[in-house]
Amino acid sequence: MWNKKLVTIVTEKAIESNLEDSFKDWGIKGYTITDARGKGNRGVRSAVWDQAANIRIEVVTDGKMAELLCERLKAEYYDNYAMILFTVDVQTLRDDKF
Amino acid sequence: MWNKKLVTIVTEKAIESNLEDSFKDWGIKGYTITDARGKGNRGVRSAVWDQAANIRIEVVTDGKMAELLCERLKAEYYDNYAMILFTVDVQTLRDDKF
Amino acid sequence: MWNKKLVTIVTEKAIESNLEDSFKDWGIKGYTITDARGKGNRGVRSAVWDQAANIRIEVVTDGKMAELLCERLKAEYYDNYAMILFTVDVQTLRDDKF
Amino acid sequence: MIDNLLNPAVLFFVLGLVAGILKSDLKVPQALYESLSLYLLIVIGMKGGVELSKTSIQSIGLPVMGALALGIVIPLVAYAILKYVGKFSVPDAAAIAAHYGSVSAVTYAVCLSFLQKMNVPFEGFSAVLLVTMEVPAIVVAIMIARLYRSKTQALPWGKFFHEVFLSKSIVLLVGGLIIGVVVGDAGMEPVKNVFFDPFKGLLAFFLLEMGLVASSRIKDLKKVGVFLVLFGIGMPLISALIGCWIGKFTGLSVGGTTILATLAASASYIAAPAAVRIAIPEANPSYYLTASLAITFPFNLTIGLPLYYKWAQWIVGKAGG
Amino acid sequence: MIDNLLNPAVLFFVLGLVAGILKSDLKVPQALYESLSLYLLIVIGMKGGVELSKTSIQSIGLPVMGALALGIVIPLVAYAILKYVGKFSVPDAAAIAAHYGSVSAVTYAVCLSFLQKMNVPFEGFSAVLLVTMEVPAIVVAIMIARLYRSKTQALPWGKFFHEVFLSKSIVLLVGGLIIGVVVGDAGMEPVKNVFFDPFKGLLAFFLLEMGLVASSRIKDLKKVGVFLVLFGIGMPLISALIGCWIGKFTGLSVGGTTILATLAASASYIAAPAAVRIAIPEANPSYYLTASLAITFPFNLTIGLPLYYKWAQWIVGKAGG
Amino acid sequence: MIDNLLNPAVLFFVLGLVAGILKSDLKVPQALYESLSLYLLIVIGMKGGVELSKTSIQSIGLPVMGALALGIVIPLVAYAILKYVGKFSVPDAAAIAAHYGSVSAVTYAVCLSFLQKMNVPFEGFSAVLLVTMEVPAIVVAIMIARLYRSKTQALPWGKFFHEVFLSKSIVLLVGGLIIGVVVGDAGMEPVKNVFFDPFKGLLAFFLLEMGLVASSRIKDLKKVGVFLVLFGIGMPLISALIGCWIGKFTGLSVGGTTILATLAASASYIAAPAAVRIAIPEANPSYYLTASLAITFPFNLTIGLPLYYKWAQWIVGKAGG
Ligand SMILES: Nc1ncnc2c1ncn2[C@@H]1O[C@H](COP(=O)(O)O)[C@@H](O)[C@H]1O
Ligand SMILES: Nc1ncnc2c1ncn2[C@@H]1O[C@H](COP(=O)(O)O)[C@@H](O)[C@H]1O
Ligand SMILES: Nc1ncnc2c1ncn2[C@@H]1O[C@H](COP(=O)(O)O)[C@@H](O)[C@H]1O
Ligand code: NA
Ligand code: NA
Ligand code: NA
Repeated sequence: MWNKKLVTIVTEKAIESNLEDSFKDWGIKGYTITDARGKGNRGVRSAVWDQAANIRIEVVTDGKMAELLCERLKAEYYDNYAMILFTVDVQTLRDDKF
Repeated sequence: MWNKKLVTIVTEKAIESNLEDSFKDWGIKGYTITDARGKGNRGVRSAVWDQAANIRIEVVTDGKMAELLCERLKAEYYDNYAMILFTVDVQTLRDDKF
Repeated sequence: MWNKKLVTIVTEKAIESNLEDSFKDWGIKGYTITDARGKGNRGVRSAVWDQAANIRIEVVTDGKMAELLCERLKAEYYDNYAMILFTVDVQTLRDDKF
Repeated sequence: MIDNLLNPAVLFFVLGLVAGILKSDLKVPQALYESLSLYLLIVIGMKGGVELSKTSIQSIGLPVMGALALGIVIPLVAYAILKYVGKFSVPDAAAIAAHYGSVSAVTYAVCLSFLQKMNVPFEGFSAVLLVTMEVPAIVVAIMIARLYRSKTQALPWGKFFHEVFLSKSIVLLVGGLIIGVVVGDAGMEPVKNVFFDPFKGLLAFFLLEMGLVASSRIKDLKKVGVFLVLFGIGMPLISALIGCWIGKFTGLSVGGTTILATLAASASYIAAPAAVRIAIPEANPSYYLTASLAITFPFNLTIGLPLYYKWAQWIVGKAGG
Repeated sequence: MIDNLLNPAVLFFVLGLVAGILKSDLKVPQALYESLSLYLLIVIGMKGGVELSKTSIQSIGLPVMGALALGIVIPLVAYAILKYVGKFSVPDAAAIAAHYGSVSAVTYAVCLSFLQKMNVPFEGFSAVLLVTMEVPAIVVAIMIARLYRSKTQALPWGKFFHEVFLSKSIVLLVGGLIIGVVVGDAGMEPVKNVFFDPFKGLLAFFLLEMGLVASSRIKDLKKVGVFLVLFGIGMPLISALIGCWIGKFTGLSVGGTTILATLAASASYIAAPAAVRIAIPEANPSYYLTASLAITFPFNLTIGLPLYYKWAQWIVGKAGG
Repeated sequence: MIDNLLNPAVLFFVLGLVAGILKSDLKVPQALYESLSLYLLIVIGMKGGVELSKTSIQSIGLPVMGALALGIVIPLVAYAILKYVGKFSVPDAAAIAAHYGSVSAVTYAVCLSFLQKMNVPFEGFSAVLLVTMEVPAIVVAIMIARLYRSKTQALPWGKFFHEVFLSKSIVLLVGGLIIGVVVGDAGMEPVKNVFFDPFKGLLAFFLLEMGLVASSRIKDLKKVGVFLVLFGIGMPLISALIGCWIGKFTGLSVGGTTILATLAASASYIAAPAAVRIAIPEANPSYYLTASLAITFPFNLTIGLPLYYKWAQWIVGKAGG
């Protein structure tokens, strides 16, 4: 098993396609998205319509890219969007894949 | 990066709003919910209608609050509801947020 | 709290019921499934219809079973299906449950 | 009776049931299930409201009192049977009693279709009876469960009443009722082809999904035991009989009495499960969901309805004759 | 005016609003909300296209220019008021201005129902005016926001135009318009009972959900302040007045002028929020969503529409008399 | 032929396709896609059942045998072409063959609309042909793939047959068929306005979504290569021709022959992909999904249908003359 980082991001659905473009630019090879709702500093986001919906994105990648990803998200999105992220150490079956 | 705890809870959708009230009472500042289905001791929960649907709740918080949360959930919900929870160490970008 | 393993699998929705059968055969007692979309080696899977949809499966179990699960999934599904998996150490409230 | 079994609604239910039992991969998107449920509830309310706006309200008082009485008596009877004959625990007995005292809007809708097909007239305010019977039994049953509770953990009654009276089925039924009364027949004209004409077809479609849901409980039939299966058939008969007599004494027509008996016989599967899961958490959902959905609902749909109509004819007809 | 308030559409909106405010657990599946939204947009386009195919296109040029002018003038006026009277920050003022310059297809649809009910004829190309006014104001407002920006982070205009012009509301409206023109009245016949007949009913159903969505913003009313509440009522009045005059000068009938005024008065809640969230990220969504959905939309629906019709009668009627 | 292209159904497909290719953010909720799919399948079954109940069953035997033969011959022909001309691997060739041997219910529905519009009569039991052809080709193709398999990992045939024969499309078609036969024309009356009248409109709506789905495969056209594109056009022509002759020899009318040819020419996109992904996992879904959805489906919808009708006229007409 290989040691990798899992970066989980919870943010507004409104910026989903923008994030996908950013990921492409930054060289992220894969990610997984699920629909979510929640509560945070910016209040309740109940997913009753698109403007109040969240998404939850997971990226499995190596330590360096994970760090880069966090920095860039913080720089470009944190000020203006409802967003949180957290990272955790994970083990994967393949090394070169992530 | 700051060390925090991620508490993940999988339980019945039927008690979603009750849990949200409990979280408020307990001082939980934020959480993320996704719809889920699954299988466990209480059989298959296939999400075919509300009474057979699960939710998956994530709470990022500090170690003390995480412990408290686990204890309270165990005391108030474990006996009567389909519920599991697990905690994991995560790193976040902001300290005071969680 | 008890130390367990969380195995997270992201794969094609098309094989959901097959995986459930496999889990049963392998003695997995519980799992949680959420609908997902994503991108990986096999391109974008946008969940616009069943054949392009992903699921995200979580299994909390002990270290031995986690290892076995990973091996078997690799042997039986990795070659032919869009699938990734990763494991992480988690703490649970009950020991015998997982 | 065979005729009642071979209509699209019942056949759709059977199709869903069979598909589920045979483990077909047929699935109804949860969003469709919820959308149709929402549609049916608000339309039942609206239809009722339009009828109500055409009815003289004089005669409504007594039947509503009768419905209320049913909503209090049935859960008590059901509880007694479950507790003392069936030997169920207090929470389980109370939880099941809540379901049988409350009502199923879908069964009500099928009953109206049935009466219309037979050209049996009925009171215009029948939807008011449906609304009246939704909540009381749930409150009664929960009070029983609380009474016997050893741990004196207080139920937050304020929060509980808020949840029960503002539950989606009540909001949709009452909201629809008010809209129906306010708008009336003429105002409904431009939206009739959405809210009234497709009702029967969408009801049939919904029953496909209910069949699937019911099938997911079929495998629990063994677990719940023979007594509950018998209860799931016997209790609606008892309730319907009481309903028929109350219908007679409150002056309802044969049609109205059939409706009241059907309401009495029907078991809730929207409002009651949601409320009971929160307020009587110790009760095992397998019992009440299986009894309500997999036994009583199909029983009423097929054998119950024509039977209650027969009874109403006998009981009310005799009185009239 | 009371009559306008007591139609099913408005009552459904109120029901959703009340259910939301009272914290009922009534929820509309997001998939239903999106499905109905999709249906309404494409049908508005198709209806417009069919009408367009029956209309002489001669007289269309001037009104379209007028609509375009509205799409440029309104966001400028709105911006000035918000910035200099309301003391909003540049991004917030521009973001709100984008919403009031753009249009609400649902308000447009309710306006058509209103005119049809009153038997007021209107131009067959009115859907073209709707499409014309969707985008310009968004572009104008975003240019303002960019102009004042301190950090000179370039907006990728190419990508931006792609997103705005291929946003789902534009694709559905324009796609529907083209299909309507190509297929025409006769070709639409076999699908009429899906795309045309149920329109009013489904619009009412959609308004139930909009009421729920609006209710989720009601609690922000306090946060956004008195000025924005006043703006949410005053701005549509100003826009409608300008719209009436432009209607008159571009030769529209009383019906067409009412439509143009309503479009001017309406605030976008599909295209604008999506575009603005990306292009003016610093703007606080609470302001523009609350103003558009919780203040201006219900105001137009109830008081605005009949008022704009009155105004159109005065202004265009005078000219004609 | 142009006339066939300018109907709402085709135009909706094109709109979805164009929106997808231009990367609009237009998305159809998956729940809507699945709900409509479910509706269309069960209604196709029900319509077929009602027709069947009015048809003398005498003449049904031969055409069903013909349909069965088609279901066995087509996958063999397709496999041979793909393997020996196209140089595809065994699993890929078998997987694609399964799709072309099985059928597309939506193409069938569009074919019926086409014939009705042209006032061409056809056999009342045509839905039985559709059901007959759904499964056999899938079984044949999977047997081929298994035959050539090096690893002798056994396919659990019991489980496999269960999955194929109880797949949602079979359950809905056969279930609908039975309901249609049992209920008959008269019994369907009260639910007609849900199950029959809106069919064409909802089919058009569904095609919007299929356009979007197809567009997501367009970018794979390059990857799959020129041969598969040619196959996606040539194979339906071959199958339709065989279908026409079998139609003639089994005594079908021109209308019935057009339907059989269309079924033969159509490629499955519900039952086959689901079964093949499990039973021939080594096959690359890009090949069969792209060929079936992005090439053959639109080809049949636009050029194929009128062509097969012409052929049926020639071939069956000659016989009759
Ligand atoms: N402590 C937390 N734990 C888990 N999820 C959170 C937490 N705080 C915020 N979120 C999620 O992140 C979204 C945006 O957070 P915020 O920017 O704080 O409003 C919320 O809607 C939640 O879904
Ligand atoms: N071992 C497990 N791993 C992951 N999820 C589980 C596990 N056991 C139970 N669950 C989830 O928790 C829900 C309730 O579990 P239970 O109370 O055991 O029925 C199930 O429906 C599953 O979604
Ligand atoms: N690096 C990654 N991080 C998170 N999810 C991934 C990653 N790579 C792939 N996935 C998910 O796994 C699915 C299958 O991956 P693949 O087999 O690489 O196409 C994708 O559709 C994604 O949902
Ligand atoms: Na009852
Ligand atoms: Na406007
Ligand atoms: Na075929």
